[in-house]
Amino acid sequence: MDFKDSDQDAAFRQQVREWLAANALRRRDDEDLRTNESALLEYSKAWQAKKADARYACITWPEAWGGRGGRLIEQAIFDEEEEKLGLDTGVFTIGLGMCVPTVMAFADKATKARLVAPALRGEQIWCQLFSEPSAGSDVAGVRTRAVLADDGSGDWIVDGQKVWTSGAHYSDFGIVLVRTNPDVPKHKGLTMFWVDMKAQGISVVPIRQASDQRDFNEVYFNGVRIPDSQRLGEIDGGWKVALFTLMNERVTVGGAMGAGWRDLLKLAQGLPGLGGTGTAAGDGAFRARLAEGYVMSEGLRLTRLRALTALSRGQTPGPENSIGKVVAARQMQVVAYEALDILDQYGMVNEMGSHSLPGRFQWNFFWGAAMRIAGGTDEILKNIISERVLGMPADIRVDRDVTFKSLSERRASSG
Amino acid sequence: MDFKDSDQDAAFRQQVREWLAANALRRRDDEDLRTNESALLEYSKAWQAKKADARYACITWPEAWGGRGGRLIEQAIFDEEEEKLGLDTGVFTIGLGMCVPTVMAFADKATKARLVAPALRGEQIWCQLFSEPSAGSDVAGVRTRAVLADDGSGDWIVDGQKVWTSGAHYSDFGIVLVRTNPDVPKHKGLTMFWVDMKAQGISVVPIRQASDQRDFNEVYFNGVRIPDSQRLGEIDGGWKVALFTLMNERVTVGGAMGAGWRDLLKLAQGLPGLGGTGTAAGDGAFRARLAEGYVMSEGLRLTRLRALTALSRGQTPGPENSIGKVVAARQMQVVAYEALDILDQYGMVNEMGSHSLPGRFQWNFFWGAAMRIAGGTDEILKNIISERVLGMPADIRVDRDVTFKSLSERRASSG
Amino acid sequence: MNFDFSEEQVLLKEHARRLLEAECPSSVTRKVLEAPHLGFDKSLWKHVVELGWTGIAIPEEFGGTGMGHTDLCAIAEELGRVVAPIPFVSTVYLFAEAILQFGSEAQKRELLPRIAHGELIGCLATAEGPGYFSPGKAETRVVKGRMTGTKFPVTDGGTATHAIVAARSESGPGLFVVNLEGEGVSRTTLDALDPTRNLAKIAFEDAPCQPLDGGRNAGDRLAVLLNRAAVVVAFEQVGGAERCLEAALTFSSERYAFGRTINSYQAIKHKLADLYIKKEIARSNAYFGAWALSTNAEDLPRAAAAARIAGTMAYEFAAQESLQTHGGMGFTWEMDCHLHLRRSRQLALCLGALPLWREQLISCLEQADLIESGA
Amino acid sequence: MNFDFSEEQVLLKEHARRLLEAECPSSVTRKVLEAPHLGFDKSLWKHVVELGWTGIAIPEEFGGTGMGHTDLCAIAEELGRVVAPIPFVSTVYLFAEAILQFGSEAQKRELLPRIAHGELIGCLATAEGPGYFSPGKAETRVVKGRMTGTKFPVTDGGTATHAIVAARSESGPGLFVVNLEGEGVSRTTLDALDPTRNLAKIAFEDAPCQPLDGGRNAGDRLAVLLNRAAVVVAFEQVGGAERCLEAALTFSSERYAFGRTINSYQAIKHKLADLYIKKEIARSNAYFGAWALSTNAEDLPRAAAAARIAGTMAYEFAAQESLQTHGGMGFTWEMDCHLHLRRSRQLALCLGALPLWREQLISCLEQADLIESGA
Repeated sequence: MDFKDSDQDAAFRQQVREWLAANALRRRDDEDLRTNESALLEYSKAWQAKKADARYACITWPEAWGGRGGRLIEQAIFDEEEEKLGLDTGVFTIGLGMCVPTVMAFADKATKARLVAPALRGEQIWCQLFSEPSAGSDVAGVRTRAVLADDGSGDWIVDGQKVWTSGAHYSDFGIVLVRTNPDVPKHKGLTMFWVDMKAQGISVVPIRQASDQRDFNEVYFNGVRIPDSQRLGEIDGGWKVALFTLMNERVTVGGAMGAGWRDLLKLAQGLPGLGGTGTAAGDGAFRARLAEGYVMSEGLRLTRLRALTALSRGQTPGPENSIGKVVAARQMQVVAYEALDILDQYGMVNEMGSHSLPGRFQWNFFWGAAMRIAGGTDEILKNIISERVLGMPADIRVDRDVTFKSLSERRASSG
Repeated sequence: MDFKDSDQDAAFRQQVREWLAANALRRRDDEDLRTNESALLEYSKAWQAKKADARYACITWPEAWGGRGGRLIEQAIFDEEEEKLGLDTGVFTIGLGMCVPTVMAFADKATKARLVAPALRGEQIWCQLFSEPSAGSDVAGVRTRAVLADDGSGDWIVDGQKVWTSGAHYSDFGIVLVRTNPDVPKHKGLTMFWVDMKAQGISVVPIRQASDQRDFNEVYFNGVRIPDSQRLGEIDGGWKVALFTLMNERVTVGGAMGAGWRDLLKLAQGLPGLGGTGTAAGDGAFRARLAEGYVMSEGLRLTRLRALTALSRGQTPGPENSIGKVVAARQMQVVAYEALDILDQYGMVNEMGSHSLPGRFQWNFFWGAAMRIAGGTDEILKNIISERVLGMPADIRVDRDVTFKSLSERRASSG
Repeated sequence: MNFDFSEEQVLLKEHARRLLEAECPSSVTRKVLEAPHLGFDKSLWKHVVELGWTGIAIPEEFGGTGMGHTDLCAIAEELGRVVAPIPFVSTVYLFAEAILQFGSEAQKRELLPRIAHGELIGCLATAEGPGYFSPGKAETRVVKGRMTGTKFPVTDGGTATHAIVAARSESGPGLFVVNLEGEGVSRTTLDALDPTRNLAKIAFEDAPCQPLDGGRNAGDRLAVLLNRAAVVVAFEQVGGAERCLEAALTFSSERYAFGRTINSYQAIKHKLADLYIKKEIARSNAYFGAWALSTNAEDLPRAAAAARIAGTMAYEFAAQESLQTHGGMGFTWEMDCHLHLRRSRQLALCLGALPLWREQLISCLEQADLIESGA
Repeated sequence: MNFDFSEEQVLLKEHARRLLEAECPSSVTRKVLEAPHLGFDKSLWKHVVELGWTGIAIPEEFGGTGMGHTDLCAIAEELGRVVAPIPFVSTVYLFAEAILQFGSEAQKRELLPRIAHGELIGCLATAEGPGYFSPGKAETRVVKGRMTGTKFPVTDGGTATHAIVAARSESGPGLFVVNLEGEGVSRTTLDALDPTRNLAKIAFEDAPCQPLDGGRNAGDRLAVLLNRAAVVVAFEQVGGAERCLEAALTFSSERYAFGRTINSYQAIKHKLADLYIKKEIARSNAYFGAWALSTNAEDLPRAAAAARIAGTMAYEFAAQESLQTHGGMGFTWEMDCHLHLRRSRQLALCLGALPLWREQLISCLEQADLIESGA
C-alpha cells in the first residue's frame, strides 16, 4: 500500500497544480465570500468560466460537451487540489452533479445543445426540485400536480409546493418531479420536467431554519405553464428519471463537514482543565472520546482513499462509501457537544456569526442535527446500507399496489 | 419524598425482621450452596417449608391456599428483607410466580386442591415449557403437537421439543404450551396443559451454554400421554392462558444481576493506573464511564422504589418498570468490558469458577450477553415499551390470518 | 416507602401544567426568541409571581409560601416542559437559595420578600470566559467591600437586578451579593445559543458588594448552591425530555412515509423506547435528588450529581432525537424542536458541564462507599 | 493512489481463504476449545508452516519468503475470520518481529529460520498479574544474564519454546530472549476466557537469558513491538468482524419470527448496518496501519493505535451483536458465536487494553499535529 499516484495520475496532478497556481482567484473562506452571497455568486461564475476554458470544469464529460473526456480519478485529483487551495464553492455541485447529467440523459438534442454548455461554464445555475412537505424520505410521494392545459397546446400546468431546495433563489433552471397520474400506484404516475425558474407562477420563499439561517427554500408552483418539450423522459416515467438523478447524488465525505476532532484538540489545549489544573486536553475522559471520534473521522477520510484507489485502477468504488454521510453527520454532532462541554458556560454564547473556533463548533451543533436529516435521514441511510449493501429485505411496503389517490384518502381519513 | 414505611408497613417489616432473625437457615452464597445443586435444593425446600409454616411463603395468596391474604407491598417488604440476608435462592420463582398462579386460575377444583399447597410449601417444584427451537421471541410459533389418543380415552399424545427450560431436571411438574390445531392461525390452535415431569416419554437434556455452563435444558416429548383433566383452559384457547402466565413474569431489576459499578470501582482501586501512576480508578475516562453507568444502574434501583411506593399506596406500579431488564442486561455487559479492560491482560484469565472479583466480572461477560436475550430480547422489549407503554403501532404482521400449517410450509419452501 | 410526589404535589403539578399550557404556549417562548432584548417574558413572570412560585421554597416569615423544595421540583418539571422564557433558574434556584443558605438575617429580610414578590431578579456569576471555572483562580477581586473584575457569560445577567458573584477577597474565595443597578456595574448583552435565556457580560469596577458568609468555607458554599440548583434543574430537564417524547410520538403518528405512519417503523419505535428509558432513569435519579434536597441529606452531592448527569443525558438525547424524528420539518424555525435543542444545551451548561459533575459523582462514591448501605 | 491490497495480495488472500475454509472449519477451533491442554492445533500449524506463512515477513536470508508485512496483514485477516487456534500472533507478529527489529545478527541467524520452519513457537511475556503493565515497574529482574520473576498471564506461554520477556536488568528495563525449555523455567497453564489460545504463568528462577538490544531504548523497544503487532492484529479483528457480520446475515435470513425472517425487521437491519459501518471504519484504519508498518513510517504509533482502537471496537461490537442476532441459539455452545465473543476479547486484551491505546493515540496527536498535513 502506498499513496503515490500512478505516473499518468502524477502527471495530471502536476499539470493541475501548475494551472491552479497560475489561475486561482480567491479563496472561499475570504470574509467577503462568506458573508456576501452576490459576491460569492460572481466569484463562482468567474472561476467556473476559467475552469471551463481550460477544460477542467467537468473533466469526465465528453469533449463535445465542453468536458475533456477524462477519467474519474482525474476529476477526483482536480477536486482534491482545488479543495486544498480552498477554491471550490459548491454553487454548481447540484446542477452539474445531478441536474445537468439528467438533462443530458433524457432531453432531446436541441435542449441539450441549448442548456448544457452554459451550465458547464457556470453561466446558468440549476437546482433540484424533488422534496415536498409530505414527501421527504419517501420522494415518490410528491403531490405537486401537472395536468395538460385545456387549450390543446400540449403544455402542462403545474401546481404545488416543493421544499428544501438549495439555491432556488439564485438558480436559472431546475428539474422538477411532479405527479401526472394519481390513479396508479405512486411510483407510476410521476413525470420529470426541466423548468425556467423565472417562469410565471413560480415563487421562492426562503426557509428559516432551526439555526436561524436561510440556506434552503420553499418553491411554490401556482399555475406554472411548462411546454411538453421540457419533459425529461416518458409521461408517467419520472420515477426512473428521478432514480437516475439521485444515483448521481454526491455524498460529501470526511473533513469538509464542519470543525473536526483535531480542531477540538486545539480548542481543548487553550482551555483550563478540570479542577483548575492543566488544560481541558488533559482530562482522560476527554481524551478517550477524542480518540474514538478521531478514529471514526479518520476512518472516513481513509475510506475515501480506498474509493480513489478504485478509481485510479479504473474500478468502481466499493459499497463502503455508503457509510460516509451517516458517520460524518453524527460525528459533527458529537464533536459539537464535546466542544461546548469543555467551553463550559461559554458554550452558551452564540459566536456563529464570527469565524471563531467556538463559533465553528456552534455551527456544528446545528448542522450536525441538520445533516443527520438532509440528503437522507440516518434511518433511511441505514436502510440503504442494509438493503443495497448487505442484501437484506426491503421494509414491508403497504403502498405498492395502491393508487396514489386512495393512499392520500386513506391518510386523510386516519390522520 | 421519603423512604419511610407507613406505620402499618413498618410494623410488618419489624415482624418480618424478627422472624427472619429467629428462623434464618443458611445464606445462598455459602460455598456449598453455590457449587452443589442437591444441597441447594435441599436447603431451598427446607427454607420454603419454614416460610410456609409462618405464612410467609406466598404472602398475597388467599389464606385458604396457604398464603396470608396480604398486600403486595408486604410481599415486597418480605422479599427485600429476605434478600438483604441472602436467604432467597430463586428455585421456586418460576413455579410460584408463573406456573402455579396459572394452575390456580385455570385448573379445576380437584387439581388445585392437589397441587397448590405442596407447591407453596416447596415440596414440589415447577417449570415452564413454552420456548422451542423455532419459537423464541415468537412464543405462539410452538410446534410441539398434541393429538387426541386414538383409543378414545380422551388423553392427548404430545410430541415435540421445548428448550431453555430452567430447572426442568429437578422439577416435579411443568406447564406446557402445545399446538392442538395447525389448521387455524397460529395463536388460535394452542392449548395449555400441566404435566408430570416424570411422565413416560419426557427426557431432559441440559443445554451446554456459550459460557460452558448448564443452567437450562432441552425437554423432549416423545409420545407423552397427558390426560385431558390436565388441560388448563379451553382446547385451542392456550394463547390466552400463556398470556396470563407471561403477565406474571417477574422481571428482576437492579442490583441482583451480577457485579455492578460499585464493584468496578473497588476493582479499579486495587489495580495500577495508566502510565504506571496511581490506580486504575484515577483515569478520567474510567471515571466518566463509571459515572454514566452508575447513574443508569442506580436509576433502575430507584425506579424500583417508585414501584414499591405505588404498591404501598395500593396502586399499580407505573409502566416505568418495563425498562428494567433491557437496561440491567446491557449494564451487565458494559460493566464487564470495563472491568476486563482495567484488568488488562489478566482479563484473559478465566476465574469464573472462583468467587473472585475478576471472576464475577467474567460471569457478567457471558451473562450480560445471555440476559440481553433471555426472557425477551432487547429488540422484543423495546417493541413492548414502544407499543404497550408509548402506544405506538405493532409491527406489520404477515402471520395473522394464515393457518399455522401454511405458515410452516411457506417457511420450508423459502428457507 | 414514599418515593414519589405526594398527592398534593401531584395536584400542584397538574394545576401548574394546565396553567402553563394556557399561559406559556410556545408562542410566548418565541416572543423572547424573536426579540432577545426583552430578556424574558414579563407577563408570564408576573403570573408566576402571583401564583407564589418564586417564593415556594421561601419560608413564610420571609414573604414566601414556605411549601418546600419538593414542591419547587414539581413546578420546575412543568416549567421545563414549556421551555419557559423567564429567569426562574437564576432567581429562584440560585439567587434565592444562596440567600436562604448563606445569607445573614438582615440579607434574608431585605432580599427574600422581594424575590417572593417578584421585584428582584437574581443571577449567579461565576465564569470568566471560556472553560471550566475554578473558584480558587477567580480573577474577580473584592477589596474592602468593592468588587473589580469581569464575569461572562452570566445567565440572566442582563436583566437581573442582583447577582451572587464568585470572587476572591482578602480572606480567599467567596460569594458576594451585588446590586447590579448600583454603581460600578456595566453590562453587555451577549448573543445566546438559547436566546430565550438572557446572557450577559458584567464588568465590575469598584462595585459595592456584601459577602455571603454562612458557616461553610467558600469552595463549599458555591458547591452547595450548585448542588441544590442541579436537583431542581434536573426536574426541568425531565419535563423537557418528556415534552420532546410527546412531540415525537404525536408527529410520528401523523407523518407518513411509504404509505405508513412513521411510528410503525422499528427505527422510530426503538429510538423513542430508548428516549423513554433515559427519561425514566432521569426521573428516578431526580426523585432521589429531591429527597436529598428536601431533607438536607448528607448524600446531596452524590444525589445532585446523579440527577444532573441523568437529567442532562436524557434531555439532550430527547431534544436531538425528537428533532431527528421530525425529519426536515424538525429543522425549521416554525417547529418547536429547536427550542428544546437550544434549551437542553443551555441547561446542560448553565450550572457547569457534565465532566465536572461526573467527576463530582465519582469523588462522592470514593469518599463515602458506605453511604448507600444506610439508605 | 494505491490504498488497498495489490492484485497479488488479493490473490494471496483468496487462496488463504479457500485453504482455511478447508483446513480450519470451526470444528478445528473447537478441538482446542474442548481440550485446552492441546494448546493449539498441531496439524493446522504444520499446514501454515508449510505454506510459508510463519516466514512471510522474514527475509529470505533468514529462511523466510521475504514477502513483507502487507502480505502478512492479508494472511492475518483470513486467520482472524476463522478464529484460528494457533500461536500465530505470539510467534509471528511478536516473537519474530522482536528478533527482526532488535535481534543481533547471531540471534537472527539462530532463531528466524526456526520460526520460518515452524520449529520455534514464541511468545511475549509482559504482565505480572492483574492491571496495566509498566516496563519501568517490572519486578522480573535480570542479573548477570539470569532472570528471576513471574509473568502471568502469558498468551501461548504454555506451549511456546521461547519467550521475549520484558524485565529490568542492571541497565534498566529491557527485552530478553529466554529458552522456555531450558533451566530455571517452570510453567503453569491458566484457565482462559478464550481456551483456544493457551495462557500460562511462567516463573523464572535464575533462568539464562539473552538481551535484545537493538538501537532504541527499552521502553521504546516494547512499544515498537506492540505497535507493529497491533497493526497485524487489527487485520485479524477486521476478519473476525466480517465473519460475525456474515454469520448474522445468514442466520437472520433463515430465522423466522412472527411469520417473517428476522432480517426484515429494522431493529436487525440497522444493527447490522451499524456493524458494517464499524467494520469498514476498522478496515480503513487497518490499511493505514499496514502502510505505516510496511514503510516503517514515523506515523506508525498513531496508525497502530488508530488501527487497534477501530479494530477492537469493530470486532467486539460484531461479536456481541452477532450473538444477539442469533438469539437464544447464539448463547449455545454449539453455535460459533461464542468463539468470536471469546476471541474478540482475547485480541482486545492480548496487546494491552484500549485505554492504553487511546492514550497513545492522543499523545501522538498532541506531539505531531503536523504529521497529517504531509500525508
